Amino acid sequence: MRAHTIPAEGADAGIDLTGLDPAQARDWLGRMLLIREFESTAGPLATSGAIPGGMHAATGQEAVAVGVTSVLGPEDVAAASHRSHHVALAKGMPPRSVMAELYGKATGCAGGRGGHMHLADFSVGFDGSNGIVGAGLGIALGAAFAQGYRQDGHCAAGFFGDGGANTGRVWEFVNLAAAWKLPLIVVCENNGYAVETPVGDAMAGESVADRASGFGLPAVQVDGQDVAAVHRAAAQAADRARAGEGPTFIEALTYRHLGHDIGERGQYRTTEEVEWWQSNRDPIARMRAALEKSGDLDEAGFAELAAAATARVKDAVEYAESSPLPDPATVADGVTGIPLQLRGTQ
Amino acid sequence: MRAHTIPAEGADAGIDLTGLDPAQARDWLGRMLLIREFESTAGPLATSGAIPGGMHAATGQEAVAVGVTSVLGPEDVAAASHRSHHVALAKGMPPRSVMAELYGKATGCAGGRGGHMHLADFSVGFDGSNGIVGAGLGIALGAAFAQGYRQDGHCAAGFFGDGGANTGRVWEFVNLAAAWKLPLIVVCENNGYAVETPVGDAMAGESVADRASGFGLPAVQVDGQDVAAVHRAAAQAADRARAGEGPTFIEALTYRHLGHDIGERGQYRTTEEVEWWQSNRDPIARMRAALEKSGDLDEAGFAELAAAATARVKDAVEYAESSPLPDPATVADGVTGIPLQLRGTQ
Amino acid sequence: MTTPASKRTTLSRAYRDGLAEEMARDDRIVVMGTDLYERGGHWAQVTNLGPQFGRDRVRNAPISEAAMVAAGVGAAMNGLRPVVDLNFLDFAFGAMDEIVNQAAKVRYWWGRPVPLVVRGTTGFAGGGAQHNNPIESWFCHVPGLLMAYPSTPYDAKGLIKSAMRGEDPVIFAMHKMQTGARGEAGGPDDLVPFGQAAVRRPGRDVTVVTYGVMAPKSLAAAERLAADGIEAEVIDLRTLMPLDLDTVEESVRRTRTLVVAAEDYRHGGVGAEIAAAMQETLFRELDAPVLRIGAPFAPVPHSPVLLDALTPGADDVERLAREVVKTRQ
Amino acid sequence: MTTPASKRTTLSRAYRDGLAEEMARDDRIVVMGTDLYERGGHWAQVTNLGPQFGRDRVRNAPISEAAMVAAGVGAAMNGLRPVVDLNFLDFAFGAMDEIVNQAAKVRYWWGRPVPLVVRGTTGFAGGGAQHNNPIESWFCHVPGLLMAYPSTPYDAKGLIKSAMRGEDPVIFAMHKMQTGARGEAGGPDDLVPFGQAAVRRPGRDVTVVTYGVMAPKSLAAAERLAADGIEAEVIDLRTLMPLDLDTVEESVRRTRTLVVAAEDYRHGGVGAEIAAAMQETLFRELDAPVLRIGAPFAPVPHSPVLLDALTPGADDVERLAREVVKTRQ
Ligand SMILES: Cc1ncc(C[n+]2csc(CCOP(=O)(O)OP(=O)(O)O)c2C)c(N)n1
Ligand SMILES: Cc1ncc(C[n+]2csc(CCOP(=O)(O)OP(=O)(O)O)c2C)c(N)n1
Ligand SMILES: [Mg+2]
Ligand SMILES: [Mg+2]
Repeated sequence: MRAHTIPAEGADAGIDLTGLDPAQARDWLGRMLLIREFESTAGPLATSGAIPGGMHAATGQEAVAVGVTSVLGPEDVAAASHRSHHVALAKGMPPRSVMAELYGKATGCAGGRGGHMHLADFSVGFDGSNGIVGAGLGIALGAAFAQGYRQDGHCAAGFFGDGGANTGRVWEFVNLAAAWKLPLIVVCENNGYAVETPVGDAMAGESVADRASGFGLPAVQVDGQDVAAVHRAAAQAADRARAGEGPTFIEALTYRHLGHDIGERGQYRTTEEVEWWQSNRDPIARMRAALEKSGDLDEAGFAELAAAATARVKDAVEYAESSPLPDPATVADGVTGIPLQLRGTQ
Repeated sequence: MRAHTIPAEGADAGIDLTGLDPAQARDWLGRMLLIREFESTAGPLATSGAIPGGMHAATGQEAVAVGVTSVLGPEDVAAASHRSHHVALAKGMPPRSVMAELYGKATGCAGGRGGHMHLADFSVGFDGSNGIVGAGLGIALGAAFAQGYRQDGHCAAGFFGDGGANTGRVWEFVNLAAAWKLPLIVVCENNGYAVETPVGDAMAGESVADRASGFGLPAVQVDGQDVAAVHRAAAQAADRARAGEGPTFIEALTYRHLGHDIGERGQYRTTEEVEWWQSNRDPIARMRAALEKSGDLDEAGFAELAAAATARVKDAVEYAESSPLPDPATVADGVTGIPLQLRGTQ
Repeated sequence: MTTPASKRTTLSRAYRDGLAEEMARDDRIVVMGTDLYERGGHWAQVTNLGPQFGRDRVRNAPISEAAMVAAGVGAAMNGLRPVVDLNFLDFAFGAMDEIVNQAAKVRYWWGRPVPLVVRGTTGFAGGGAQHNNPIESWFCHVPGLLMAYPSTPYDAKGLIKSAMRGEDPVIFAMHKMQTGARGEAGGPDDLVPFGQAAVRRPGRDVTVVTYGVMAPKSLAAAERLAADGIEAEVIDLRTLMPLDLDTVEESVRRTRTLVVAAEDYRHGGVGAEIAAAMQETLFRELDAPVLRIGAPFAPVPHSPVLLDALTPGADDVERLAREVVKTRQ
Repeated sequence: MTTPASKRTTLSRAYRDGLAEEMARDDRIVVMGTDLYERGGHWAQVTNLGPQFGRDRVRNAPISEAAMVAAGVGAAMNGLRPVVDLNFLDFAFGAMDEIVNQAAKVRYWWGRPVPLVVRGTTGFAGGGAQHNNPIESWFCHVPGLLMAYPSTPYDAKGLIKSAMRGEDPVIFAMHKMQTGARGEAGGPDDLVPFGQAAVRRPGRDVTVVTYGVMAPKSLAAAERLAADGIEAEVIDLRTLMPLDLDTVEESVRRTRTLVVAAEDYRHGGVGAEIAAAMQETLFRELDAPVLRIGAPFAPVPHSPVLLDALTPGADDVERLAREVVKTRQ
């Protein structure tokens, strides 16, 4: 498979805003800023130990989450991978409940039981991050099955990475969705690496999208650093899904600006490569530039969006820090709906 | 996926013998006859209970096994599925040891421990049938890994069915083989049905071969009822493998003349369809006709091959029937190489 | 407990009838698996449900256990009550992450119920080692799962009905050799609760706790013991999670002896937990060690003579019951 | 037993050194897994082996656990001695069929050795429920597998060396919190045999049998008990299959009491088998019931306060040891 490196020099970084409502476009930019701010804040907190355990930052991949969820309502479902803060926030989870979960606090979305790989909020249709590579797509598959069964006009989006495209479960899920024409949007966030393994070392073939098309569903590759392009692909996919025409596969070419996890110090990619993506294909800078060019955003407008993001994340941290810890005595509560009648407390 | 039905009327059933050594071609016919005779004999013995448990007959699929194994030597490996008598015999397993295993006798290839889904003979490079759909390919993958590691010029063939093409493991195996350029021949015996499920109900997409090509290896579809065509495709694949160029995917379109298992009485396919395949695409009749047409076989020659097959299978039955049962006291012997120090015999 | 609707039937038919009754009253129930619609499954467990409920509710699936179970989990999180029918419970190996890391954990994290049933036929029979793995103890070691293992038509029906009205992921095991086991089944309102063992036969001399195919074998042993004046109390657990140790304890307090009879490997099976727990609770009350019946530790062989040698029988129950009774004297 | 080459090191480094020594003497050994070559694995378990042995022998694999293990099984059947490194043992869920239905059964059917090691880091730590499943008891319930669970650098090195020279498929578990556990490691010829427990501390009053991370915790408890004049004998099993019950039995015959200390869920863990087996064998010799330490039955939580509440500690060992000693008096 083609290595995931720097596109040909001079490739256009401009974003086509044709047909977009400027207010909506600004909203996307705001959401991307929120995600960026969240990751920039949470990362160091995880490094310092304030947030226990590590985390996988999605910095750089904001446009994929925002673009895909831009076509989903609260009754549409998204489910994602181990790297999912962006999807959770884009789908509408309150930063407070995400941050508190990272902190392991009782007010977190899982009461502190889950951690950063186990975020969910059913009221906004976010059916969960997932620590198992490829597994989030399976949850979305099931959501789509329920939606298709009810023919309720809703759809589900499942996210996974390029590394996930090597797991058997992902292709079982894609096959079942295609065979049963489920209202599923399959989203592969191809950020070029699975931990330290370049996509080309792990997969042969043309592209993930090409691989997917053999499973009998439309499969497209989009620029994952262009929120408008992702939005358009997702809109088509959602239309297909809602019309009962079955699933669509979207391979979004993206890049993570930071390490696989907080604290990573790998040597598997060059500083030039990272900097190229940061400088030339930053989804936020590109969208900002496009909106400024089209006259739909000025400096003050951007500052306002940025300030709002900063404020919300600051609030989330304060909330998380001042929240109570879960009660240790509850550790084995609520494992099942009926009592398990076990013996031996210890 | 295209339903697996009767080809367009008038499609040519002739077999192209160009470039084949007549002696070799007759040998293939003999092998196919042996398989046919084996299945025709064992089936009723299973129905009557002389052979305990059921069995999956490969009647109709002889050419796939004989064509693929025709390019393999004893140090090349084959591993197969739950439907594998044909591969086992084509790879060179003595009918005696296969039949005795079906009978559950001590002289069977697994000492009666395995049964018809667990045949193997390492001296001829048959690394096992497999009761788990898709799993035989994994064993062949591992054999190919070892061969590739040693660069010994050998290769491995793994067989599975159209139903197996829906399992995740098959695509993990294919992906790994392609990524690592292993000397593997991936053989999908597409006989149109997985138990009672038509291939078109279970898979979307163009064809299994098309699906495979997305994994970055050459993938071809061949007429699985034409032993010469299978042989040519396998020869190319083996050449690639031995030259270190990596795996090849072969989808062989074939048909099982009998039910999924002995005793099946499903209504999932029409009598016409079954009869069409039996009458128009029988791999044995076609090869016989081609050899007679080319003057490489006469009635007596055919009768001789058929008689040899009959004699070998008869001998196998006699051998199996007169063989001793395994000693019940040995039931838990040889589970591991070191003693497990377990307590409590019962 | 049985209503007038009770009738003699088989275990697999009773399961099917229970499922059909629940499907009729709750259209959130869907069943998926390979070869269900026409064939009715490989164990006649859903015969005719296809035509009765249609292709939307009785879905033939591609051979992709991970996808089926994942679809079941996601659908259960989103308002359906799916039954994933694996035909053979062994095929759960291909969906283990989906069962253990997904289905079982969702409620713990997010309080979201996962009303999913994963059904499979299991237990020793012909078919070889890959189709006969005893794995019930695995599922009993996973917090978040329930585990049913009915031994009678009545329980198969009553337990599937309870499972379909519950909120938890359930592994539903049925023994191959009991597919055609005959008996009464309950009516539409005869639910069997999870976590409530059944005393199949009262007795004062020795308690035999069992489940699945060993339940009838234990009863047969009890008959033979009774001929010699030894009265065994036979307790059928019916569900292995929850595990009704209260009923066992109460019985052992009377009999002062216990034999655990399972077909599963003796080493490390559910019987180990029962023995360990009972010696803890009843150390001073036990007149003899808790003995366990279970298979020798080997893959399941094909040859019937070997399979017989591996499979625990009524003889084994009888022998160990006599042994504990003798120890006491 | 240690040769002059012994030196203080860590558990993961000792594992690596043992593997490296075996790779140097046997070129049939290959290691595969994700992120091994450059990163050295997620637990520093193969640091620098990549550069040392080259890309052919230390293979970065795509994320495809079933494929890795299947490749390992097939290669082991064909002359190699592969190590499949899963990084986290939990990822075995994605390769369960390959482990249970393939690796474990080949020898039983065909007498063909499958010298395969599947290594994974396990045990409770941060990372959440999907990365901390205790599943050692599962593998101990599968005929055909061996199971190593070293608690010291010496054993990690000695056991991987034995595994690489053996003929059986081995599940090789290492506890997350012991990745950096310090201690001596043996030299090139210091193999630790499977199925031989180590008496870590002699004692006359109570036997504590343990493994993995609970071994040091049990030793800490023993120190505290000793301060009160209670001498605990601490036995580290080192391998769970084979399970060296002879050493345990011999000890319990002297101490007449037994506590089993595992981190795994108390319900249905390996401790259940040990308790069940010992009360069978030593019914008349035991002065108190066999007590078990293990985690409450819940998925592993993220929040450190909850994780602490779930994780058994030295306190628990101390408490139960005192309890059995008191029961006896
Ligand atoms: C089944 C499974 N195998 C391995 C892992 C360990 N792991 C966690 S993330 C990861 C890399 C995933 O790469 P990719 O899918 O490309 O996602 P990305 O991290 O790039 O977002 C790996 C190997 C896992 N969590 N699950
Ligand atoms: C993982 C797994 N799932 C289900 C089965 C049950 N099963 C045995 S054979 C079979 C159908 C296989 O169909 P196909 O792969 O097309 O092979 P064919 O029988 O047509 O030769 C099924 C579902 C199995 N053995 N393994
Ligand atoms: Mg990636
Ligand atoms: Mg088929």
